[in-house]
Amino acid sequence: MTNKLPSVSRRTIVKAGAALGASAVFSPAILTYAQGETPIKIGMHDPFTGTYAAEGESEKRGALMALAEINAKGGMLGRKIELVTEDDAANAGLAAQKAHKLIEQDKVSLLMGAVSSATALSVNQVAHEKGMIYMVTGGHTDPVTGAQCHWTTFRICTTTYMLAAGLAETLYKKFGGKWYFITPDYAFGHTLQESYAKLLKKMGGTVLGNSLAPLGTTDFSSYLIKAEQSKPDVLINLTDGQDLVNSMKQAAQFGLTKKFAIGGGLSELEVLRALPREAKLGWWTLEWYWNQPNTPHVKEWVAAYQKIYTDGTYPSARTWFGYAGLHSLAMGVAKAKSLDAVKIARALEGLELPPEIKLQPNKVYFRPGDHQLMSSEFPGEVIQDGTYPNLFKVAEIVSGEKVALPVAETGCKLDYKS
Amino acid sequence: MTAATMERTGQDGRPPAGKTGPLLRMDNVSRHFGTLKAVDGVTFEMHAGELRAVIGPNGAGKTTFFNLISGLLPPTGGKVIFEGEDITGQTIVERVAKGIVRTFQITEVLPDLSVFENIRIGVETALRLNARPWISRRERAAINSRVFELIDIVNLDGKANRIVGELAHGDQRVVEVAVALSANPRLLLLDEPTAGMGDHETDHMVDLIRRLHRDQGMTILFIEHDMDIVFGIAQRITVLDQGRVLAEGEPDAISADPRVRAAYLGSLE
Amino acid sequence: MNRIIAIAAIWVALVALPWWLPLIGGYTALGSKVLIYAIATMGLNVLLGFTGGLSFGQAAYFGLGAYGAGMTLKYLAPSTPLAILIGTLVGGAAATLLGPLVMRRRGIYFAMITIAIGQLFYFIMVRWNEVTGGEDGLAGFSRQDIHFGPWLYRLDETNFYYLVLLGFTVAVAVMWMVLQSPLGHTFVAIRENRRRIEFLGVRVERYIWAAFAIAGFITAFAGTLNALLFNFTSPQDLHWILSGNFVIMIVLGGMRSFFGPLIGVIIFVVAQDYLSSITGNWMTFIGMIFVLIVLLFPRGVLGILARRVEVR
Amino acid sequence: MQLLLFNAFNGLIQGVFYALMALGLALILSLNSVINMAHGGFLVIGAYLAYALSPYLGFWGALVAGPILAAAIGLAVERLLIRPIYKRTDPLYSLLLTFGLALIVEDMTRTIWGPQGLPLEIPDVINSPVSEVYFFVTGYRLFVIVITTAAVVGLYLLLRYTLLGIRIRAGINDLETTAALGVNIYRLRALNFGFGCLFAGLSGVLAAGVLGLTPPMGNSLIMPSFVAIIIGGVGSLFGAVVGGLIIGLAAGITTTYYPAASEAVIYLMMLIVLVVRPRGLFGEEGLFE
Repeated sequence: MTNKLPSVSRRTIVKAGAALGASAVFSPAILTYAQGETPIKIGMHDPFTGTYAAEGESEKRGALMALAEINAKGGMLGRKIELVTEDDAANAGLAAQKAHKLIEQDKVSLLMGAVSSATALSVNQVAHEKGMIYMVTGGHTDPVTGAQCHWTTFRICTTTYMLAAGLAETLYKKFGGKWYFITPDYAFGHTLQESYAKLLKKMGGTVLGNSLAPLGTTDFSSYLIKAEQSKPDVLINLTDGQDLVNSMKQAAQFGLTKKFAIGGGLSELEVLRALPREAKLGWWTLEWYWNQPNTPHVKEWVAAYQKIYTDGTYPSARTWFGYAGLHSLAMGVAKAKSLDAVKIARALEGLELPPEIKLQPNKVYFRPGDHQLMSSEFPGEVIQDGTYPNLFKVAEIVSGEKVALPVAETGCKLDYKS
Repeated sequence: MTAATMERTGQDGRPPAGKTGPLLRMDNVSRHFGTLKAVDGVTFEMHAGELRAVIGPNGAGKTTFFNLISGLLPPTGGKVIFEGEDITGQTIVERVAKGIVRTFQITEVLPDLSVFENIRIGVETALRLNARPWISRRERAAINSRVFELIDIVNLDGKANRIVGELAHGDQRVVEVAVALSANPRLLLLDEPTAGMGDHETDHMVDLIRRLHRDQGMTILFIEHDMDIVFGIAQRITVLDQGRVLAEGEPDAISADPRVRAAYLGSLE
Repeated sequence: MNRIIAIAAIWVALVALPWWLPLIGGYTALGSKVLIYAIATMGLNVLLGFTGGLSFGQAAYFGLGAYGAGMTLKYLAPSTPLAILIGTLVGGAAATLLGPLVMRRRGIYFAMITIAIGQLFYFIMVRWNEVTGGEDGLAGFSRQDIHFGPWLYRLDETNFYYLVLLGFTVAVAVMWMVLQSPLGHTFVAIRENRRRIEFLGVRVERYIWAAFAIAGFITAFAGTLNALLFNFTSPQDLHWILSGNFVIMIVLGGMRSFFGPLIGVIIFVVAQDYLSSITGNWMTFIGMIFVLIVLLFPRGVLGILARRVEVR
Repeated sequence: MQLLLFNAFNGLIQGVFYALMALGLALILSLNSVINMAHGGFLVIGAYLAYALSPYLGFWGALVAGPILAAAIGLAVERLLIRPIYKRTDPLYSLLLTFGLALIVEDMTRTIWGPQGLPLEIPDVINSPVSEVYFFVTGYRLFVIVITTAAVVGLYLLLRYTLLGIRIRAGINDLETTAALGVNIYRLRALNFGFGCLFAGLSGVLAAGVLGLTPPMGNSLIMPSFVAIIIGGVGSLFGAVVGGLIIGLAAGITTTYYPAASEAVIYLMMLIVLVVRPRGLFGEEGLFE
């Protein structure tokens, strides 16, 4: 089982483990267990290969930080905890298989993970069937805490609707109300686009058009041509990950960034970093940002991260998802004083994250009705000619509570057995 | 032998009695490839029970002639008549069902399968069982005994489980003949049956052809280059030259025919 | 006789799998997945290894079976047997209807036309969001316990494995029967020498169609079980990459041998499951396994034994 | 109307890129009879090596060095791994082997350069729109067209007028006879494999300028390239180029009217070609059946 320990899991983690051992902040307790106590295992599935590998890696780093902190403070219910990570390659079938493996073979007590929405939904099914608490770290699609919500599932990252609502007003006021959309053609994109359109109409603007771009599109020129022809005030680019990199590069090369404002939904530090100089612009929403001068504990946390991960990177929203995800589980267990899933679920409902974990100003808690974490949106603008890590200027930190749909409209009905 | 094969071939492989006239008749048949007249107005008759050779220099149109009989190529002119029925427009499959079965100049076997399996597929096809996704014990026994009967006829006893691709060339050609026999031919067409064989293998094949004719009463038409074989076993010989029939008759008459000597035999060796 | 003993031993081992697999670091769902993929690849191998039709779009029928089963449970009726039946029929019927387009092509053209058809099905499932769940996959259904009159068969993890094992046994028996029959002999003869068998009077294309349809039904059947395994299916279950993986599993194990695909599946699925848990560089190891097997086992792992299976 | 025109034109530009990929694949398929699933891997190798070298050689130096290094690695791979399996007539074994190689390359790339996307900075000279109206015709895209055209013309001249090229063509036509004429076909196939990888590497560097670099970047490009080969006709290098242009054009036009089908359309076209005219536009009957 030692192979599941962070110290030998992967190349980057080798460094991390060494750093953890030497670190003054974290005790090296992670590698040793209290005598006679078997550790509590927590299973994490994330993509470490394929298109979303960078995001998966970030989530894992955050979780490992939380792991060390929790163990330093005595673990869960007095037992040490251990994180077992599995590569799901962003494949839904493989993710479900790995979830079974974690539950049946590794005998984990809790589940967490997901970058791709499809994997979140497939593991959501498995966890519910097995009656195991599942903390979705990064699958954004609405049904996870909406139409397909289960009592076993909680989610850290925000919903697609919240992403849209976080930015729409800012863009409308600043640039005007004629918007053209480029939307990734899958459930995440559709719901996001509908949310934006609804918000725009409410404010009095018009939708000039919407291009559905298949996921994994490498060439966005045809969509950009359509957009240019409609002469919008704002081009809303809702693509994500590598697609966002590609579309922004092409928009910049076409000179469109000088013709109208470009904004969109989700962006990530990993994505902004991969953009070439000329494409680093536009208005986006992050779900967490490392540079929050006025928020307590953030600076310390970033420093702690860099002490462990010495490759010059900064923590991203994904890192925070992994970090907050594991801490939330630990807090839930502590509050429930038990590993019983129903008790943990009840304990997590309404649970508020303390400042040193939430790392943001607003109130952050799990909403009882749909198990969605009410965390903030960070709309803002990409800093032109910015260099990593100074790539983003947060305009506002919008409380999650303000932008989330009311529970009644999410379609979620929690299915506790009475 | 199974009931079905008996029904189609009669007691000893001979065609059912009661039909007169030639078994095969080619009526002024031509096959032109553009300006090349591979076969040009050939009229040809063959009777049941004959053992006939087709000879001719390279490019005389022998293989094309076979292709026209077996249905691999449609003729550009003329008629092919089998047992009094015009089969000119019929496909290979239909002709095989009538009993016109051939072997090829190049060995055509199922190289990765055993001798037994090669012949079995022929037997099963002759029984029209190809589409059957199951098989009963009785049927299997009947098929197997027919396969071993054929193996016995062609003298491959003891080699039933050998992989055909690993057999000597001569044995592979014998397997081909056995597969052709499995289709219960009324007319067996052998395209250069001894091509590429050593002396011993050739003797074996010649013996097989002779026995098929004598013991089974098989009607056989074969193309052959080796004149010792042709004159040794053929009852009649048809000589093709430049797509036409140059001469036809008994071996003695052919070897004495000055035209044949001039056009063909003289230039051969 | 030795064969029968070996097969009986394997089958007993499979029946006992829920007890011994966890002891060597496996889990029941992995056993189910191996058997499901084994059904799919052995079905495909009727076409690929035994008839010589290089299908690179077989995942389409696997996926159609999966969606057929999932949608039956989600929209039609909460019955597991019905879901399996409908899924199998949907995938099998699609293969049967499309067979005439495919059967005339050979070699690389056969491969590409099957890819083309498979990808079209893939895009249908991705785009038809409202019904299929699009890119996110089809969720929101779950396998239902089976009622035999007063008798109830609870489909928990272990019992579902036995359902899969039953399906595997039936599929293997059917395929074995077919391959031992004149139809199976005809398939093999087509693979070996199409021209020869044509000259015996066999209409080859019809039999390629038949092999395509049989492979389609069996992979679709496997697909239905796969949807029920995790109560989930996604367009990735129809993508050409899965089709390619099926072919690779077959070649790994030995495409000329009846049980070769099973070995290939075990190597592929278990190696991926095991290696990806212990090293981040699992892809390199899997890649090296592929390369080494090609270089060291010219006909796949079971290739050496293949002859014994065919000579009967 | 203008929209259609723009999209059609744009599609053609995109097609140029598919053509370049397809050409390398077609070379290897035709002479080496290898269905090279690792073609995307060589693309990645070319792209990442160019990225790694560009700080030292600059963009232009990297543009030359990346593909050449990819070709060199290709030659080594051919010698060590592909050559031993030429005698296996079934193409499935080379497919399995190259698939394994593709996995190794993707994984090694991720291990060395990390999973995150990396930008390949391109010089300002070729990185701005050329005209205000045809804004989508960027300098870089023109540059891609010029480079691709030069590569295709270069290959054409090589095949037409050099001894090596004539031998390659003869080998594609009839390998056995070529060997019987005393040509060392092992060397010929090795060089040809190298050329194929050179084209893959070049595609990689050019793609990186538009798409950036990620370890799995080759995977999404390989299937459209196979489609281009089938539409153009197996065995015809000219056909591969035309096939690439056609699928680009078709995808562009579909985007105008029904964007959801813009990916599916190339498979639909391939299906139609295979049903109606299986040898493709310029292919020979019966090759690789």
